[in-house]
Order: sequence, then structure tokens, then C-alpha cells
Amino acid sequence: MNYLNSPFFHTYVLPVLYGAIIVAVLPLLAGYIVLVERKVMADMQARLGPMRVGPHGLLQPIADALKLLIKEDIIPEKADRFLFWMAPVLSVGMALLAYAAIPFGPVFQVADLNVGLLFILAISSLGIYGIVLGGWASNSHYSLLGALRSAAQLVSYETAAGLGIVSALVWAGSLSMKAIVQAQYDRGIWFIAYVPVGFFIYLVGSIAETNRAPFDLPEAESELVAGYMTEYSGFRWALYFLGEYANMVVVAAVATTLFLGGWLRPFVRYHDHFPGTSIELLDILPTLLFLGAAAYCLRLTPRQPVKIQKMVMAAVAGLCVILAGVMLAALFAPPGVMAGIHGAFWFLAKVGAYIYAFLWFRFTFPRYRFDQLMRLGWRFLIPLALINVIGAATAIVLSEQWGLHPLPAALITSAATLGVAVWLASDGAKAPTTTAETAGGGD
Amino acid sequence: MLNAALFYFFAALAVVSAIAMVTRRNIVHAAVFLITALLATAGIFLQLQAQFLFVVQIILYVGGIMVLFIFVIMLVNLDVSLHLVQFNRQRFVAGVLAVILGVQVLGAFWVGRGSLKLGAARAMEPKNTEAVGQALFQQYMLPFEIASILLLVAMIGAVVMAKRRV
Amino acid sequence: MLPIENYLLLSLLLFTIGVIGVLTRRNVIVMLMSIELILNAVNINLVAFSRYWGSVDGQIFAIFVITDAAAEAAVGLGIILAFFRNRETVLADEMDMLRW
Amino acid sequence: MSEGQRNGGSNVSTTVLGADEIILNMGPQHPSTHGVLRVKLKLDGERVVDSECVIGYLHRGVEKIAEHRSYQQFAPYVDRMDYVAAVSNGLGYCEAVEKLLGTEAPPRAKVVRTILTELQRIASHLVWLGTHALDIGALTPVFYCFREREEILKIFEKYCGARLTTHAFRIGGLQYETYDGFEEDVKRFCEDFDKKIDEYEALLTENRIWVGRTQGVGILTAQDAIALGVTGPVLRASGVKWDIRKAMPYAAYEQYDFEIPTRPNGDTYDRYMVRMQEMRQSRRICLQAIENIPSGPIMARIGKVLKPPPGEVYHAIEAPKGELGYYIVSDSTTQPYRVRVRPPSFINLQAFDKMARGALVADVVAIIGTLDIVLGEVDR
Repeated sequence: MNYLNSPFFHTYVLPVLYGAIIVAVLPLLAGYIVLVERKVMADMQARLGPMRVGPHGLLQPIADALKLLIKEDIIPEKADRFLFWMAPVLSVGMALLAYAAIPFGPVFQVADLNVGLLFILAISSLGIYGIVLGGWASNSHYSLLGALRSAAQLVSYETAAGLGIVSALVWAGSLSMKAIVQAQYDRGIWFIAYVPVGFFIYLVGSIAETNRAPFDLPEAESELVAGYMTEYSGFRWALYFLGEYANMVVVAAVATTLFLGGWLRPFVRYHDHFPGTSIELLDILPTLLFLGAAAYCLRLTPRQPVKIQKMVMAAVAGLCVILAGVMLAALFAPPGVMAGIHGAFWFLAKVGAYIYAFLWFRFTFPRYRFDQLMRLGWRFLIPLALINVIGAATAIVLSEQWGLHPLPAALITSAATLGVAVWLASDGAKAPTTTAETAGGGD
Repeated sequence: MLNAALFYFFAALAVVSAIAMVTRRNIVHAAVFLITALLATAGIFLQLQAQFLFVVQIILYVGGIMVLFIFVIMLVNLDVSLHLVQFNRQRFVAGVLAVILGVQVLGAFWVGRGSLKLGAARAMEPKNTEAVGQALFQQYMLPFEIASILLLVAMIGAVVMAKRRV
Repeated sequence: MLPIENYLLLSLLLFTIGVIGVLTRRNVIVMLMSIELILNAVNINLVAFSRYWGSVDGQIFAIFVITDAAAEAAVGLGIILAFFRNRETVLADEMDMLRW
Repeated sequence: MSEGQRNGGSNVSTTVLGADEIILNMGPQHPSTHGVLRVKLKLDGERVVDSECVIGYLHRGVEKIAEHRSYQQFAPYVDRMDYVAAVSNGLGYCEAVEKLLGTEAPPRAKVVRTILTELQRIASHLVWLGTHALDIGALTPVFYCFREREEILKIFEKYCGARLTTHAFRIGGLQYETYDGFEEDVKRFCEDFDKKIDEYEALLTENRIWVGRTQGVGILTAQDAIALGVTGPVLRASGVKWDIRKAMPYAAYEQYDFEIPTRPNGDTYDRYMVRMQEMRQSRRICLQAIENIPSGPIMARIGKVLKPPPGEVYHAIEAPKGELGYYIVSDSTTQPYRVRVRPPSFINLQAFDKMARGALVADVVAIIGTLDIVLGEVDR
């Protein structure tokens, strides 16, 4: 027991353990995000999605991974073999490296760097090389165009997303991921309430950075076949995919930490206890949520057409009950353990919601054209982000120098920023256009 | 111990990739090796407890400037020049001169080694980012503004020069 | 803690390699990259001194050097692009006209 | 095509291109060239400097086959040209041969033909809408479109047993009487369909990205459209009110009240709007026609062996994609001497280069989609 409290354990063993867990779990997680994506897509498109491999397609990710692993690995004759080999590895490696600084709860974090946020940004800006070098090394025009598009797009939207982050940072006053969440705890409010425009900018920027629709131009299927991945197949291709989905989780985690309160539960300053215990009322929310999910699954069980599906539905319900039990048991565990488990639950729930928004956008919007993408980035988002930073700074001055309550101060500046946004949007639509483009009807 | 090992690892990486960069025939490979060298340098910054500079090095140098380089390399599609002679005619003289320059500076170090009384590293502030920020926006405010004007000028210049049809 | 000479030596090595690159290569892009390497070698020096003096001034200077490198790269690459459009070459010894 | 115009007319080769020009081969295997179209694009960055359509990958010699088949035997072949609108192809061929024979289908057959052809027009436009939206990056409309198209195909299947290449009509009328509940099926579909179109429009019509991607893209002026021989919705979106159903009525179209939607600008957005409105008009025709289908025979008396008098005939109908014409020469044997098809897709594809020049790669995809070509018909 003494060993568990030793500094060696805390500085060396635990981070390595956490890192190992992340590296081991992430491919599986990415596979299941793909499954969820396909199921959500199917639901929005009035169909069922994967149903064959395992009940309700639950084993589909494993089948896919297996198939990709045993597929023939093709390297084009005139490809640059070294870079062709290195690019996907770089893509996935950089995405995984960024996880080092992400706090999946107050306990589960590999390393709390004092430049944690900047570290994540830096590492994810390296991920671009996986795309650019892979596109170049394939020696194909489609890949090259995808790579060029990607380089230009990522550099542009990184700027916008970075400025969106800054607006929340001025409220947080620190670059350490833990300190940012702590700042939100101290103020008793998530920063999305202070800088809604900043959150919007980061949302758009992060979609563009992860090459998701409607900004999926580097891999635009109908134009560039698969963009930078055109010449890739089998496991290398799977690595790119893994990198993309890992990156999605990273940007979602950053957004969660910065704007959505990290691992904090809703109403974090509401501390009423159950009478006679030290358990807070709201801490049973996760338990209730899981129980609700279990009840829903049980209600669906009799309606399943095949017996095996009934059994699986019941099994899923059982799993939910078990998780509810874990959440409940955590309430009686030592505070550290309890905070770790519940923090991880809330964090992952918020990350999931953010990723769901990604999926939702993907199935709703058509794709931007390249010049429109650039115009949106440089003529709308970046000016708006700059104004937003000024707005956030003004709100801080209002609240700290003039004694205004932070929330109304932030509301005033946000409203002003929104006004600028409307002006920018209408200006962008009316701006003189050089090519065949008359963007947008009414606003 | 760990500290020294880190330094020697990054230093070796930086030197090897710098040599590879100068000698590679394929220009994209050269760029990749330069990126490796820059990353190794970033590692050395980290080892010197300059966390903020470590991040700046990666974001700006590796994530920004080098992307620009690779972008341009791709634009000026250089399959043809791959088979040309990569070094110019003065290469031997130039190489020798450069080595002489290096040896000269080394000599200067050697001569002045006694006067460099820095000894062990002094304690740095733990909050590196804050310290850099304070210094940048108070003591070095004017240079900071000048630098931003320099960047603006460079940006305009680059746009004007790279523009397709003037 | 390592003596500062290690950093100075590393910096010197990188600097010399960079100088060799600038002086011997024909390709202008590689020459520009070698210049970046030289600037980088300088930065190592600055940060090392900053560490051994216990003040952040050297790091500030390194930031300015990086800024300068960014400006230089942007303008340099702009020139290369413009030149390539007109002459379709990026080799230094073929850039021998005073005007076009 | 003037591939090397900037380089003194030399042949296509990467080494003699301008400093930043590349050749991009789109197709014949490409997700959005709708089959096996191959487009050679000369790009300056992402901008199209020059383009060349390479066709013929799906050439099956349909016209030549006709010379060795009897008139009835050839009828199923026409279904394989525009396989997305097989019923319309069949109608054009049957009516052309009837014209050659000097007979006409009985009124009941004509009305049923009209209903089925209009349903086929809706089905064809639905395929176009789904794939066009998919090309531009909207993933969802295609599934909604295919859901409704499925209803139409079910009606076809109930009527003649086939879903895609239906061979629904015979020379002289119909082979099959309508099945029990035909009227109800068509009526139910048409009544629901209006809301479905609203649903598609809700996803696209006022979507800023969709408008941005389609407005001003691939503009074709009325003069250009006429000069290039473009027909169908592409022509009407350029502001020319030309529809063979009104201009030279065939089947039972003169009995019904419908409008010809036109739009003034001739860009991709206008073509989208025209086709959307056409679907509404087709629905209107179907609803009118289903109200009273005359009773009577469904087949004219033409005999089993067809030996048309020597001569030639040209008959055109308004297929979903434009003017579909059949030119048939008879030498009074059982087999046609020559059959020449005027396929709308092939002629419309001529406009591609005009529309694509100066556009971006992403626009090329939109333009291919908006022309609504079917390679089976282009290559025949």
C-alpha cells in the first residue's frame, strides 16, 4: 500500500499505465465511433445500417478491422516508399500523442503539463504532416490535390480555432488543462456561457481541422475519390482512419475541457446532500441515466424480431444496469475514486455529445467548395474570432474593474460580437466576387 | 542522468537529421529531415525547461513554417530536378570554408572557455509561460510591436509576390 | 546538470552544417531550409544561455528569431514561387539574369 | 481539344505543361462520373483550363443490333440505353414504329402510357436529385429519393413484372392490362409525393452551402444552349420554354393541364429548381390522368409480323433528360434498315466543356451531375 503512495508510482508508473490504457482502448473506441456514426447516419436516412455482423451490427468494427488487417497492402510502383510508409504512422502517432495532456477526469490524465493546451494544439498541428506527406508520397494527382487542399485548409482553420480558444483562455487564466476546469469550477459556470461565439468558432474550426463534412475537401469522395488516401489500402488506410477518429476525440476533448466544463457535472456548485449522508443529490444523475437507458433497452427487447437480438438487447440492458451499479457504488468509494469515475463519465458524455454534433452536421450539409471554404475561414471566422477575443477581454475588464457580474458582462459583449457576426455574414454575401460565385441568398 | 540522456538523444537526432537534410537528393526528404531536426531542437528546449518555447517551436516552426515549405515544394513539382546535380560548382571550396569557419568558432570557444563562468544552471521560474508573457508585454513591448509590423510587411510582400497574375 | 559547453557545441555543429548547406546546394529551397537550420542553431544558444542565467530574456529573443524566420520564409518562398512561375527553375546557378 | 495551347500546340505530357498545370484524369472509374465517363481535365491549380470528355466505354452497338432484329425484338434493347428511364425509351420507340406503320395506340393504352411515363420521369429525376446531391456532398437526400423511387418501381413491378428495364409497352399499345388497384397505388403515391418534395427542398433549396455550390456554377446561356442542341430541363433552365409534350404532343398529353417550368439564369441551381418543379408537374399529370382512364382495348390491330411500308420516320418525345428521338428507315422487310437514336444525354454532354472551363474541380462534379447524363445512353 505504501508503494501506491510513493512518488515513483505517481510520476512514472501511473502515467505509463494510463498511456497504455489509452493506446489499447483507442483503436477499439475509434471502431465503435465508426459504428455509431453508421448507425446514426442510417437512422437519419431512414434505414438500418449494419445489421449482419453480430446483433445490430455490434461486431462490425471488429470484422472491419480484421478485414483491413488481412487485406493486401499495395504500395504504388512510383510512390516514395519511405514517406508512404511513414505518413499514416505519423498521422495516428501524433493523434495518440495528444492524448497525453487530456484529462479524462480529475484523476485519469497522463501528464498535467503547464502548457497542456498549447501542447495539444502543437501536436495536432503536426498531424497535418501525415496527410500532406502521404498525399505527396502516393505520386497521384488526386492525392496531391488532397494534400494541397489539406495543408491550406488546416493552416487557415487552425488560426481561427486557436483564436476561438484564446477567448476562453482569457477567462481561464491558465494553459493547464486541469487549471482550466478548476477555473470553471471556481466560477460555477461553464465557459460556453461566457464565450458562446468562441465556442461556435471552435466548433467550426475543429470540424475543418479534422476534415469532417462539410469541410471534408481533402478527402472529398465525389471530387478527389479519397483525396490523400486514394492510393492507400488495407492497414495503412485503417491507420489514417484511426488517426482521423482519434483526432475527433482530441478536438472534442479540448472543446469539452475549455467550454463545456471538462469533467464537472451540471450544476457543480449545488451541494445539497442526501440527509444523513455525505452524498450529493446530483451525483446520482449518472446512475439514473444508466437505469433509464436500461429501461429503454428492456422495453425494446420484446420487439426484436429474432431471438438472438432479444438476448443481446437484454444483455445491453444488463450492461447498463451494471454500469449504473458501478456509478452507484462509486458514491460510497473514497472521494478520489468517486471523483475519478464520475469525472470520467461526465467527460466522456460531453465528448460523445460533441462528436454527435459532428455526425449530425455531416449528414445534413453539402460540402463547401474550396474557394468558399477559404472565404469562410479568412473573411468570416478569423475576423469574428479577433473581435470575439476583444469582446472576451472587454467582458473581463467590465467584471473585474467595474465590478459588473461576469455573466451579464459576457452577455453584453457576446451580443455585440454576434452583431459583428451578422454584419460580417451579410458583408460576405454582398462582397464583389471575382469568379462565378454569388454566395448565398438571404441570411 | 535522465536529463543528460535526453540531451544526448536529442542532440544526436538533431545533428544526424541536419546532415541528412543537407545531403538528401529528394527535397521532400530534406524537408522531413529538417522537421526532425527542428523537433529535436524543441526537445532540447524542453530539456532546458523552456516549455513555452518548446510549444512555440512546434506550432510555429514545425506546424507553420515547414508546412509552408512543403506546400511550396509540392507546388513547384520537382520530379525533373531530382536527377540533376544537387551541389553547385563551388561545393568543395565552400565546404572547406564552412568547416574552417566552424573550426574558427570552436577555437574561439576554446580560447574563451575560462571566461565563461556560468557554472550550473540557475533555478527558473516554474511558471515559464507567465514569465515569458510578462517579459514580452512589459519589458519587450516595443520589439514585440516591431516584430508584428515585420510580420505584417512580410505577409503583404509574400501575398504580392506569390500572387498569380499581377 | 550538463555544462553549457554541450549546448554551444551542438549549436556550433548545426550552424556549420547549415552554412555548408547554404554554400554548396544548388536548390534555392534547400538553401532557405539551411538558413532555417542556422537560425535554429542560434536559438539553441539563446535558450541555453537563458537557462544558465536564470532569466527568460534569451527565450524572448528566441521568439523574435522565430518570428523573423517566419517572415523570411514567407517572403523567400514567395520569391521562389514567383521565380518558378516565370523561369520554371529553382536552381540558384540558373538564376543568373538581372531582370526578366 | 487544344491540350497544349499554351505550349505551342504540343501533345499532352506533364513535362511541357505550364509551370503549375497538371492533367487530371477523372474516370472512367470515379465516384461521380456517373458510370464510365472519362473526363480529362487540364488544371491550373484547381481551376479547369481545358477539358475533354472521353466516351465509349459502354458502347454496345445498339443501333447496329437493330438492323438484325425484327421491330418487336428490338424493343427491349432500347430499355438498356437510358436504364434510369426505361419506360420513356420504350414509349419513344413504340410510337416511332407506330408512326411508321401508320397506326395509333388505342386511347386507353395512351393514357396508361402517359401515367407510366410520367412516373418514370419522377423516378429518373429522383435518381438525378439523389446522386447530384451526393456529388455535392449532401449524403442524406439520396436515401430519401430512393425511398420514393422504390414506390414507383413497385408499381412498375406490379404492372409488368420488371423494375428497371421494364419493356412496359408494345408496338401498337400495351401487352398487359393494368392490375387491380393500379389507380389506387398511383393515386396514393402522387398524393404523398408532394410532401416528399417539400422534404427534399427543405434540405436543399435554401441551404446556404447548397446555394453557394450551385448558383452561378456551369452557366449556359440560352443562345449557347440552343447552339449546342441542348434539350430538356437543361434548356428550360436557360429560359427557353421548349417541351415536346406541349410543342408536338404525343401519347395523351394534350388532354392534360400542366405547365412547363423555366428559369432565367441557366446555372446549376436553376436546373435544380426546374427539375424539382417538373416533378410536381408530373405528379399533377398523373393525378389528372388517373381520374379517368378510358375503357376499351389496349392493343391496336397490327398483326403479328410487322412489315412497315418503305420510308423513314423521325419521332421524338420529351424524355426526362431531354428530347429523345428515333429515326427509323424501313425497307419493308421485318427488320429496320437503320435505326438512329438521338439521345438527350449525348447531346447535352456537348455542353460540358463550355460549362466547365474556368470552373473548379468541385464544380466539374456539380456540372456532370446537373447535366444528368446516363452513360448507357451516351455510348449506346
